[in-house]
Amino acid sequence: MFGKKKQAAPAVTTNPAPAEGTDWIPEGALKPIYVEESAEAEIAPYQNTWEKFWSIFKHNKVALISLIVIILYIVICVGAPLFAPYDPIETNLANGLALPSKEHLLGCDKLGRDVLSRMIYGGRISLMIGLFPTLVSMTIGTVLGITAGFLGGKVDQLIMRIADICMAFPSLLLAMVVSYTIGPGFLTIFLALSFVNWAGTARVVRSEVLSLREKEYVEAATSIGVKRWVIMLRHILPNCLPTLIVMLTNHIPGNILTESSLSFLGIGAQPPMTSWGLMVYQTKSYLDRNPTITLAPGIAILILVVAFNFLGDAVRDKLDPRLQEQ
Amino acid sequence: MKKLLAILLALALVFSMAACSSGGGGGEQPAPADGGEGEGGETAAVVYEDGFPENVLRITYQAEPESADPACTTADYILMMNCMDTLVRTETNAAGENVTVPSVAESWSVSDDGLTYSFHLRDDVKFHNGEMLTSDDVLYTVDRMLQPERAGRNSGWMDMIKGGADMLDGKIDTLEGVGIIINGDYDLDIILDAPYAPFLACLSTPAWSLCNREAGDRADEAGGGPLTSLYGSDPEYFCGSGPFMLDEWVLNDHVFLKTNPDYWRGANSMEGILIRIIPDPQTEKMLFDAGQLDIFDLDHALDQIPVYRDDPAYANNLNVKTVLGTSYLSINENIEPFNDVRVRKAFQLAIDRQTLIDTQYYGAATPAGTFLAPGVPGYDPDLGAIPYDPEQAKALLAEAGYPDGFDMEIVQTTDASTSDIEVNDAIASYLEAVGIHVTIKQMDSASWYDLRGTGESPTYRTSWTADFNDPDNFLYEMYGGSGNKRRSWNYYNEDVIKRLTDARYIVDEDERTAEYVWLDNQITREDAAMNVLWHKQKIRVLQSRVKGFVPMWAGYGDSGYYETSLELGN
Amino acid sequence: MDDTILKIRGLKTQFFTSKGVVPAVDGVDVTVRAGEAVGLVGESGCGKSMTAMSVMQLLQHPGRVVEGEIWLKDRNLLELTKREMCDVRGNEISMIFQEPMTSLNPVFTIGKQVMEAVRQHQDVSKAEAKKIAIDIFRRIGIPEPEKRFYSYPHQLSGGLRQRVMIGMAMVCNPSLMICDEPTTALDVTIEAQILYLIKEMQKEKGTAVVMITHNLGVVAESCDYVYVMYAGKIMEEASVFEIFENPTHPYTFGLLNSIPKTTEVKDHLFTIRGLVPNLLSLPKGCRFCTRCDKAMQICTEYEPDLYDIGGGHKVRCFLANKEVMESGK
Amino acid sequence: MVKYIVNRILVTIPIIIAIILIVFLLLQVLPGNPIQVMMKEKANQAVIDRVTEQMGLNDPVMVRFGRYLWGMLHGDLGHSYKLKRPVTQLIMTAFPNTVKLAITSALVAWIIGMPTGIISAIRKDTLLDRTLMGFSLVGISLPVFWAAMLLQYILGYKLKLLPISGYSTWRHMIMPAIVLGWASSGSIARLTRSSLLGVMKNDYIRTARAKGLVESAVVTRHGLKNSMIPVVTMMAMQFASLLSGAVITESVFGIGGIGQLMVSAISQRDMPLLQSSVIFSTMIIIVGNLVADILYSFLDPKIRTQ
Repeated sequence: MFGKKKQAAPAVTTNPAPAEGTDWIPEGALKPIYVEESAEAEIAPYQNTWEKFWSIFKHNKVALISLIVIILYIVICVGAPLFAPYDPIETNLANGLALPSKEHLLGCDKLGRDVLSRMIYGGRISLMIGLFPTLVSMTIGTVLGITAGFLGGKVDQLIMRIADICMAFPSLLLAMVVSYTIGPGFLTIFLALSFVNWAGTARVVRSEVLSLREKEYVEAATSIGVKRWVIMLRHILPNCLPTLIVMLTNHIPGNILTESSLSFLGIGAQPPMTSWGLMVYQTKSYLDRNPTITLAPGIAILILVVAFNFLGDAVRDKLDPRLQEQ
Repeated sequence: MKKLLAILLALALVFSMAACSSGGGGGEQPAPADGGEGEGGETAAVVYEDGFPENVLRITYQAEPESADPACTTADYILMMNCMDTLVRTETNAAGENVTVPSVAESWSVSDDGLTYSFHLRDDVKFHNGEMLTSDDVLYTVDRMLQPERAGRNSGWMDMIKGGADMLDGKIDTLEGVGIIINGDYDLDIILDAPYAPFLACLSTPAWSLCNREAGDRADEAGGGPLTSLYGSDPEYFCGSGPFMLDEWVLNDHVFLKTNPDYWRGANSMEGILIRIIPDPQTEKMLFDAGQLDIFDLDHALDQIPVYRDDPAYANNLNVKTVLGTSYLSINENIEPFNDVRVRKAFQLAIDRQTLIDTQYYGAATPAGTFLAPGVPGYDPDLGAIPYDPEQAKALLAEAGYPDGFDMEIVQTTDASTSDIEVNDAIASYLEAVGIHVTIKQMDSASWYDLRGTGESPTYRTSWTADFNDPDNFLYEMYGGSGNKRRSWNYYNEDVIKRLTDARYIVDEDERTAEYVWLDNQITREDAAMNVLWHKQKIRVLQSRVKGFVPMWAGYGDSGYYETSLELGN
Repeated sequence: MDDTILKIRGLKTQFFTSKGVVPAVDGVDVTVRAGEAVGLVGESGCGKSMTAMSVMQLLQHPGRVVEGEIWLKDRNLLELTKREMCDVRGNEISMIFQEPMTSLNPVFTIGKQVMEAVRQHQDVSKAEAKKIAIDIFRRIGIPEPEKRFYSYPHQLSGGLRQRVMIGMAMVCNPSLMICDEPTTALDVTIEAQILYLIKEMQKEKGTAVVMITHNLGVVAESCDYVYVMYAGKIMEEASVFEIFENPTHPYTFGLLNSIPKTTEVKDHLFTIRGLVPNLLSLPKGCRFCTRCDKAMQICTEYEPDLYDIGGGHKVRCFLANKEVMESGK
Repeated sequence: MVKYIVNRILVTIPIIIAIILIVFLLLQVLPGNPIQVMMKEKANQAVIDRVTEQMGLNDPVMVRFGRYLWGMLHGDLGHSYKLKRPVTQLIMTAFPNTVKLAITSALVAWIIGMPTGIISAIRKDTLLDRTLMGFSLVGISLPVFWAAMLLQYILGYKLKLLPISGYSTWRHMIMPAIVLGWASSGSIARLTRSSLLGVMKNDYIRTARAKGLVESAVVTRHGLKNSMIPVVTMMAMQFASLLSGAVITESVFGIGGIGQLMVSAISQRDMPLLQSSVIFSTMIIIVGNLVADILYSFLDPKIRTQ
C-alpha cells in the first residue's frame, strides 16, 4: 500500500500541562481572554477551475513535462519558418534518400527534401487537426448538449437522436464523401472530424446537465426567476467545464491519430504539404534503406499523443470530481 | 518520478524496434547487407505459408481481379490471359517485332477490300468443360459481348463488325448471317463495317477471349441475367480453353489457377498458379524476400528496384521489359497560354527527363521524344528524346510574351501512388525553375474524369499503353474522334486530325507506317501538342527457380504464364 | 473488572498527507464494558470515526495507527495478523455505518450479503446460512423476510437498509458493535425506530455498543456513558446522566446548548463560534481555546490534561483543575 | 427489464432507417460516374454510356433508393460493380475474417487489459502500477498503421517468427491481434483500473471489510463485480467496432475482411458494395451498442429489476 515514503511534516506538538504542582502556572493564567482563530486555521482557499488546472503541474512532474513537450511542439510548428533548416517543399534530386548527416539531421526524402524541415511543417497540419476540429466539435457538442439537457422534451429527443446517428456513422465514409464533394485537403478532414465528434461531447454534456439541473443552486436560481439561458450560461456551463477539459485532452490525441489514419488512406494532408501521418505512409518502403525517415514522424506522433494523454490523465485526476480524494 | 521511468521504458521499447529495423544499415550500402540473408534467389527450403504445393507459381495481384469474363472488365486481364484462348496471338519475334501468329485460328485470309476475314479453326481445342471449341463459340463470344442487356465492357473491340452497332442498340439479336457467317464447325467469316487495318491485332487482345456457349448460358441463369452473370466470378461457371483453369477463388485472399492437362498446346509443367491478393507493395516485398512469392512486379514498388539490382543474388533474376507505351503530361490548348506553340515547346524543354528517370525510376525508363513507343510501327528513332534546355525554354517563354513565366495547374487524382505524387512534385520544381508556377490540384478520380470529359481539365500526367500493336491505338485514340475533347487536348490542327482518320483505312503497310511517322512528329514535336516524358520499363524480379517467363508484349501489367516453368528443389 | 470488552489506551492515528501529518486521533483512552452502550460525541472531523476505524483497522492510506493499544478482551488488536483481524471483524466487533444508502453493495441481494457475513465466520452450509439470515431479518423487523431476502438494496427504503446493516452486524453475535452515526442519514421518525432496534439487539444479546454521533439527543436516548471528543482528543467523559446534569467542559456545554429545546423559547440558537480547527496547525495550548468563551491566558500556553472531578467524570479543561483555578494567578 | 430492452430496440429502428437513407443519399449525390472510374484510362465513351444506362444509374435517385430498399427487404443488396458478385455474398465472405480478427484481438485485449488494470489498481502508485499504465498509455497512443508496419517488419520479415500477410491460419492472426489488442487492452486496463479504484472507495467496500472478508475477497467479490459494469460495456462496444472492420490493420496485414472491402469499394467507387458494407458495419456498431446497453442493464440490478 505504501509505495512511497513521503517526508511529511511531523504532527503538531502541543504543550501539555504538567500533572503535578502549581509552579508552572504562569502569571495571569486565569485572565479571561478572547483568542482569535489563528491565521493558518482558515479553510483552504477556494480554487476555481483554472487555478486547479495550473496547480496540476506543481505536483505532477509528468504532467509538467507533457505540457512542456506540447508547448514545444506548438512553438516549433507555429514558428516553423524560424526553426526549419530548409524549405520543406524545395526538391534537390541529388540528395534523394540521403541518410542522416550533419546537414540533414533526419536525412532526406526521395526528392531530396529535408525530412526534419518537412516534419516541422508537417506538424502544423497534425497539430491543427488535433486542435481545431476538437474545439469546433466540442463547442457544437456543448451548445447542443446543454440545450438538450436543459430544455428536455422534444428538443432533447431530436438532438439526441441526431447525435445517435452521428455516433454510429462511420467517420471514414464521411471523410470520403466530403473529400469527393469539396476535394481532399485540410478542410475536408476538418469538416469530417468536427462533424463526427460533436455527438460524443453532446451526450456527456447533456448527462452532466441533467444531473446539475437537479442541484440546489439551479433550483434556487429558477425559483427566483432567473432566465433559463442565464442559468445555462452562469451556472451550468462553468460546472461542465472540468468534464469538457478532460474530454478536450482526450479528443486531441484521438484526432491526431485519426488524421494519420486518413492520410494512410489518401484522404489526409495533400502534397506537396505533408503531415506526419502522410510522411509515414509515403516513406514506408524505405524502412530497409533509410529507416529514420519512416520512424521519425511515427515517433513524433507517438510522443505528442503520449504527452496529450498524460496531460489528459493529470487533468482528469485533478478535475474529475468522481476521482477526487477526500 | 516513476511515471517518467515508465515513459522511458516505453520509449526504449519503441527505439529498440527502431534499432532493430535499421540493423546493419549503418553507413555502407544497406541494401546488399539486408538482402544477403536467406541466400536470395538460392531458394533454401521454403515452407510455404499459403499451404499450396511447391510446384505452383506464386504471383500477386494488388486488388481482387475484377472478373474472368471479357464482358466484365477492361483492366484486369490476368485470368483471361491464362485461362482462355484468342483466335490469334501476338508474339515478339527475335528481331523485337511484334507479330501476329495463329492460335485457335489455324489460318486466315483477308479479302481485298479489307472487309471480310475468313478463319479456319483448329479442331483440337477443348474447353475446360470438355466441349470442343467450334465456330459457334466464336459467334457466341461476339454475340455475348454485344448483347445490350449485358453491357459488355469490351464491346468497343467488336462493334466494328458489321451489325455490331445495331446489335448494341437492340435492333438485331445475333450477328449470325450479318457480320459473322459460319461455314461449318471450324470455319467462319467475319465481315467488317469498314476496312480497319488493326483488326487482326485487335483479335489478339483479351477482349476477344473465347467463351463457351453452354457454360455462358448456365452462368447467366445462375446469376439472374446477363448483367449479373457468374461467368467470370465463380469457378463453377467459368469456362475457357486456356492452359490454366479457374479452380478456386477466395475473395480478398487468393485465386488459384489449376493447370489444364488437356491444353491443346500441351500442358504446362507446373501444378498451377497462385495469385495472392496483396494490396501493399511493402508486404509484397517482405513476402518475396521470404521466398513466399516467385515473381515480384516492381511497378508498384519502384523504390525496391535498386535494392534488387544491387543485390548479387537477384541481379541476374531481373526481368526488364520496356512497356509498349508512353508517359506524358497533357496539354489543354484551350487554357491560356498553352494555345501558343512556343509556350508548349518551352513546357517540353523545361523538364530534365533523364534526371527524373534516374532518381525517380532508378533508370527504369527511357526518355521519350515521340508519343509512339519504340516497337510500334511509325516510331521514328531518329527524332531522339526531347532535350532538357531551360535557357531555351525561358527564351521561348519570353518570346511568347511571358518573360516572367505564368501560373498553371497540374491535376493529380487522390488515388495517385506515392511515387506518382513525388514525380509530380519534382516536375513542378523543374517548371518553377523556368518561371512556370505550378499548383498541384488534387481531385478524386470520378470528379476529374467528369471534368476531363468536358474538355476542361488542366494538365494531367498519365501513361498510354498499347492494347494492340498499332499506331492507331495511340494517335487516333488521343486526337482523332471524340478523344480530342474527351481527354482535354483541344488540339486544333484540323489537317492533322483529318489525316489521322484517313490513315485508318490505308491498306498498304509501308505507306501507312510512313504516314504515322509524319503524324507523330507533327503532333508531338512540331505542334508540341503533348509533353511526352518517357517510355517506362516494367521490371520484375524473379526467384531463381522461375524459368522461361515471357512478359506480355503489350502495355498490360498482366502476363500469361504458359511458357513459365519452375525448377524444383531437392 | 474483567467485563471490559474494549480498552483503548493512548491511541494515536495519523494521516500522512502531502501537506503534513494530520493527527486525527491524538492519544485517546476509551473503555467499554460488556453490555454497556458508550457514546462518542463530537463535531464531524473530531476523530470519533477515525477512532472506530482504528479499532476495526480499516484505516485507508495514508492513515495509520502510530501509537497505543487496543485491547479486545485480552488481545491487543494492533498485534494481530491481518488474517486474525479478519476473524475479529464482523465476528467479535461489527460496525454499522452512517450511509445505509451506499453501504450495501448494489449488485448483490441483501440476503446474499448477510449470508456472506455468516459464512465468513461460521462453518455452515448455504442453506443453514440462509436460514440464519432470514431469521435475523425477521428479528430486525423486516417484513416478509423470505421475499426480501432476494431484494436488491435499491429496492429498500433507507430505514430498511439500515435494519439490514444492523442485522448483518448482529448476525454473528459480536461482543461489540460500533455504530457510526447510524441515524444521521435517516428521517427523524425512522431514527427512533433504529435506535430502539439497536437497544433491543443490545439487550437481547448483551452486546456492548459504541455509538458514534454528533447528536447528544441520540446519546441521551441510547447510551450509558459518554466521551466527548474534540480535534482528536477526549475533552470530557462521564455517565450520560452526569454529562447532561453537569456539563463541565465549555465545549460540552456548547454542544448541549446548541440542541433546540421545546421547553424554552429563545431568540436564537446557541452556537459555538468559529470552526473546527485545522489539525495541521493546532494551537500550542488547549485546542478548544480559539472557540472557547471561557478561555484564559493559560489556555493559550498549556494544554490541559483530563482532570478527574469525581464519580468517573473527567474533564480536559483548566476550569476543572483545582490547582490552577485556586492558584489565584 | 424486458420492457427496457424492447424500448431500447424500438428507439434503434428509426436510427437504422435514417442511416440507410443518409448513406444512400450521400453516396448517390457524389459527383462523377463510377463506371468511368472503374474502366479507367481505357474506357470507351460509348461503352461507358451503355453500361451506365444498363446499370440503371441514369434513373432518378428516389427510384434507385426504392429499388435498393425493395432489394434489401428481399435480402438482395445489389451487385458489386467491381467484383461482379452479389454484395450479400461479398459481405458474407468477408465477415467471418473480420470476426476472426475481432475475436483474436478482443481476446488479446481482454487477457492483457483486465489483469493489467486490476493489478495496477491493487498496487496503486507503485512502480509496477506506473509501468503497466505507461505500457497501456503507449498502446492507446500508437498510430495503428505505424505499429502494424513495424511489427510486420520486425517479427515477420526480420525475425521470421510469424507469417507476414494473409489470414488462412490462426498464426496469421497473431500480429494483427497484437496491434489491435494492444490499443484496446490499453483502454480496458485504464478503465478497469480507474473503475476499480473508484469502486474501492465506496462505502459498501468498507462494509465488506467490516464484515471480516479478507482483502482478496473484498476485491474480487465486491470490487470487481461492480467495477466490471463499465468495463464490460466498453468491451462490448470495442468488440462491435472491431467487428465493423479494422480498416487499417486489415489492409496492412492483407486480411480480407469488412474493412478491406470498404476500402476497396471506396477506391473503386463501387457504390452498391460501398453503401451496403457501410450500412452493414454501421448496423454492427448500433447492435453492438445495443448489446452493451443490455449487458449494462443486465449487470446493474437497478435497471434489471425495473
